[in-house]
Amino acid sequence: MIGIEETKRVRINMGPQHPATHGVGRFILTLNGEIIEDVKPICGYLHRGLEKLAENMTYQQFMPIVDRLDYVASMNNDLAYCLAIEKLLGMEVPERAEYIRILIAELGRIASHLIWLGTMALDIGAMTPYFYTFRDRETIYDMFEEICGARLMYNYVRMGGVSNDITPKFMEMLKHFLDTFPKLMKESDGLLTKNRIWMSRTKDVGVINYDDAISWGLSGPCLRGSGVNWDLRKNRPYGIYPSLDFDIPYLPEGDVYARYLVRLEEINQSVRILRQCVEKIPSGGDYMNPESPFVRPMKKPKEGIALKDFVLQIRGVKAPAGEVYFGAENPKGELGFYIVSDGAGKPYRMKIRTPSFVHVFALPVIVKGGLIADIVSVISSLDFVFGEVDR
Amino acid sequence: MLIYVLTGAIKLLVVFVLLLLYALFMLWFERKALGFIQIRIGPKLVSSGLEGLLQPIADMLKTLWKEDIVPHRADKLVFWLAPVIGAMFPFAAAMAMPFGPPLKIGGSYFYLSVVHVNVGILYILAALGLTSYGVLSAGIASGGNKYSLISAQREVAQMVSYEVVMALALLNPILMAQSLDLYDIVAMQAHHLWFVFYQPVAFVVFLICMFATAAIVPFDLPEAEQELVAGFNTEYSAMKMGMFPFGQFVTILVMSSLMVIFFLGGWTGPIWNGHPWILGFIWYWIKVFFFVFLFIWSWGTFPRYRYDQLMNICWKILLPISVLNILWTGFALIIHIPMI
Amino acid sequence: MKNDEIVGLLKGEFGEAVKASAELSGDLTVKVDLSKLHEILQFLRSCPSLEFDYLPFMTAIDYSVYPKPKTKEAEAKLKEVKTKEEKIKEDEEKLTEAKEEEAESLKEEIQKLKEEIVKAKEEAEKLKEEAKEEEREKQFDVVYQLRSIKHSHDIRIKAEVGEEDIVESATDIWSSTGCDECEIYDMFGIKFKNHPDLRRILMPEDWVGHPYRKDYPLKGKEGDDEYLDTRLPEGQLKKPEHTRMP
Amino acid sequence: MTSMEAIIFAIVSLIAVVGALGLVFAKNPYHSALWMVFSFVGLAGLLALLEAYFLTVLQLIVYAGAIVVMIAFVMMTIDFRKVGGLSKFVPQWLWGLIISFGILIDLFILASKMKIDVSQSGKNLAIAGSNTKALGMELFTHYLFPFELVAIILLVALIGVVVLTKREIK
Repeated sequence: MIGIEETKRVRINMGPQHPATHGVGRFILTLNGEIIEDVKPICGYLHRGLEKLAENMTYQQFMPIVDRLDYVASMNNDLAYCLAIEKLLGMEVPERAEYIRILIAELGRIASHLIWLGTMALDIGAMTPYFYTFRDRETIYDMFEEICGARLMYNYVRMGGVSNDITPKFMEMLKHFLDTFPKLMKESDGLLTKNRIWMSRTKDVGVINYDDAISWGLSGPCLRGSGVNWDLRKNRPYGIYPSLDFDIPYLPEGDVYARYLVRLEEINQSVRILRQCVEKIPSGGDYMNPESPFVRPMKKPKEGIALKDFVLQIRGVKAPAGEVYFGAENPKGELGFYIVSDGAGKPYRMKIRTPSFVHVFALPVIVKGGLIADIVSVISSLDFVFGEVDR
Repeated sequence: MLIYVLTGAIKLLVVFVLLLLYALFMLWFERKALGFIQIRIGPKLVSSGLEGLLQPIADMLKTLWKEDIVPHRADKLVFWLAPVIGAMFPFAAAMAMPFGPPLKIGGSYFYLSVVHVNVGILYILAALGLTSYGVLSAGIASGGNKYSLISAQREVAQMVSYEVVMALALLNPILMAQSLDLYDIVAMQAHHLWFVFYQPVAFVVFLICMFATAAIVPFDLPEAEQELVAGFNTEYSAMKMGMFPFGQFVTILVMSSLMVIFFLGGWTGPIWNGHPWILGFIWYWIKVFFFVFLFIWSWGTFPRYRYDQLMNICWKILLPISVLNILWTGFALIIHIPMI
Repeated sequence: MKNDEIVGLLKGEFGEAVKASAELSGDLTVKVDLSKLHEILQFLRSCPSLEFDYLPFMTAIDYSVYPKPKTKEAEAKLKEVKTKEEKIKEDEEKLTEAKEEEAESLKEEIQKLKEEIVKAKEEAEKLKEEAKEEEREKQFDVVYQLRSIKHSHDIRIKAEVGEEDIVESATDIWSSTGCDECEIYDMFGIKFKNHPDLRRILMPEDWVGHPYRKDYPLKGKEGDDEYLDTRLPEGQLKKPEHTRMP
Repeated sequence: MTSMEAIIFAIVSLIAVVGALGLVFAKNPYHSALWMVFSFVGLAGLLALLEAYFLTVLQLIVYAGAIVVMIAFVMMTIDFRKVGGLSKFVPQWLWGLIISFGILIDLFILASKMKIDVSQSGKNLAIAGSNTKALGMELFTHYLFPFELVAIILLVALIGVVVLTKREIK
């Protein structure tokens, strides 16, 4: 007969076409009733071999592809890549460009967190905050469109500065955004943060403690949600972050709710950084280092320039032989570029350290013992993007 | 005898058409109301002058012309039967639902419901309870789709649990009115205060059960899109899939009218109690549609509960509360705590 | 902790196994022996004054086509010597037929060339010895980037790995290496011992070859069409042109 | 019994009998359960003909609405193929046949000896307009002791099931 000991484990194939896996993720769940016993993440459906591509492209040719990594925070990807190349080449960036970079990086962070908030609310069943966050994200994308013409894949930050100067209209839009956004943010905040259902769905769900979070290599808000006070903007400062005044939120609980609160506070801190930048930004000056080897000599057409341009296009900028690792604090976590150069215009090997890749493989340990509904909230709280996971 | 059969048949036809129209209206209303909540517009292109009122008709036509896919491994008969059951039993429940106050013609009353039985409420509960067979059959017949199966499991557990609590919550007004007849219960409230003032606990419990039985956010676990793709709907297509929401909309209507009849005095109002008749009619439908809107409102506001939390709420909170409430009501009735 | 202190500590503990250390654009890089790699990693994790508890990434590098400028130079020098020797031969052949006036100038030239050859040979040998530094025994490097959250310092550990070597997995030290090791196994074909679930994660399970190796073809390879022919259902696209360049 | 009632009785009893036959002969367990609901609806119809509306609805709520649902719920947790392969039920067909034949003969004898007057149906119960009240009065006065006894037995069974099946979730 059918004994109790013989209860069967149900195996469910979640994805790659599933509304809650945020892309083409696939997880094989082993269920005991509704309790998750094991999760096996399977990825590679979006694998494009970016690291191999990078080996066969000059540094500036690879630039637009970086946008495709974490496609909801392209500006931050650009910034991280450019900073890595600048570290390799030892380049300087003019002050105005530094401010512009921080401006767009923090705007990108807000946009990325907004899309996370909307999708997380949607995953847990609340439909409405999705539309509120998309309204606010839309204004940010309008601003990006104003400065570089693109709405999703910007390719705006360049080695040695940014591709073009920001316009007065952008500053106006930004100031208006900074005035209205905190109030608008309260709408979604009011719908969720103190909501009893929301709290019961997120509190004590998907807990990962301090040591495990470090050992599993979580980064960004997920790491800080486990009580680790670590932010590359403070601990490995880059750009003009040291001169800005902002706090790093971190909470010791390590559950979905802690990650949620950390991200919400990060949005507030980003607004704070933006306000400071708007005040401090120098009104004039270069937006691009004119001595940057990547700058195409376009202004004065004279003899030899065409050849120089051609060489720059074909051979690229010869970087000194050596290797460099640079990690930047992206909305999703630490995005790092490890570049090995052999002295040619192309990287000999480029390893892209993406936060999402690590987060996906930390999922089994976080979600084990939870219910089916929990995996959805944990996935959205880890906030991975499969463009980054599969690279 | 013949006249009974004839009036019954005519009433049946009228109510059936009305419910179909209501379901179409709800399709539009739901999207418009959600659109209003979510700072968007909602349907507007079909019949632009009427704010897209004809959109549901276009949708229905589209659904009828879609390809009807039956999975290879599906249990064909049950697969076909499931949406029929899912839509039929809510309609059956609506047969006993009053569509307005009874018309007094001469000395006798003309009831605005297809069947008028003295155990009306029990009949409605029975029909609503049988509705879960639709989802259950859909889940089992879907050819081994695990999402559908889990969804069916959830639906059954949810329906069985919450029906118990719902019946217990309704028992309080029944005890006070000493009747299972819906019209008697309203008549009782016409002479006293509405039952919501005597039975606030039962009111809240019933309100929660109302959402759970209709499987609307925050209790829409059977078709939790983010977890179970679309639950029991996963393998369905075309009109078969369209029939489930029809059933759900009718369930919403029946639950709202039960709510109004049992706790908010049915067609009695704060002023002009049922005189003239048409005023009672208007009172009734205003209240009913407030609750219908409440369903959509909650849809646009709340996140979804988790399965175990849903069960905990039912068995660990609502059930003890409603049992205690019944004890209190019985006690109060025995010692004759005076009704105002 | 300062970089040189870390290196000193490591050298004191493991001696010969720590082969070299360098500071590349501010990052401390230490090259260690593969046989002691796991012990060193364990020491880095557990030593209380180091405590590298966080691993941002680990990866591998295929060094098979890494340019070796000094070796190239030496080869060029040797080639030069060869051409000169050939020229001497030619001259000597001419000498037998030539007249006296021409013969003298040719002799002078031969003498000059011989002197040059001796010089070039010396230089080439010198360069060869220098180029030995560039020579590698093994094809790959495994790279571990480590970080201590507590002490806020970084280190990069590298070890040479051949195709045949089996690296001991570091999953018992940092859990996050699990996915990285899978990726290295997938992309470079380096195997890991004691790994809980070593599988291909980015490429399909039945994929042949390791794409991030330098010898992996960039534009499709022979046999791709046959592969597709056997996999695709009948009647479908027999020779997809996009899989291979003409 | 008017002709109208006779027609309805025929339909309703046909539903009950066909449902019961389907329940026995259906190969798929879930089909059996659905046939069972069908049969219960027929039985409820029979009760309605007797003007015992309370029992009618109770039949639907408790048997069709709850018990069969629970049976179907159990069905989902077990493997259909495994149930189909079970041979242990098969050798008992002889006993089943004997007992059911015995009951059938018994019922025939009962029906022939006691002349049931259907025309008087529902009249003795429907005294005060609603027979619910009368039923309640009977249960809670005359049959109070058996009623409470049954309730306690059911409670004990319920607790027993919970204790037996409860496992600690690791």
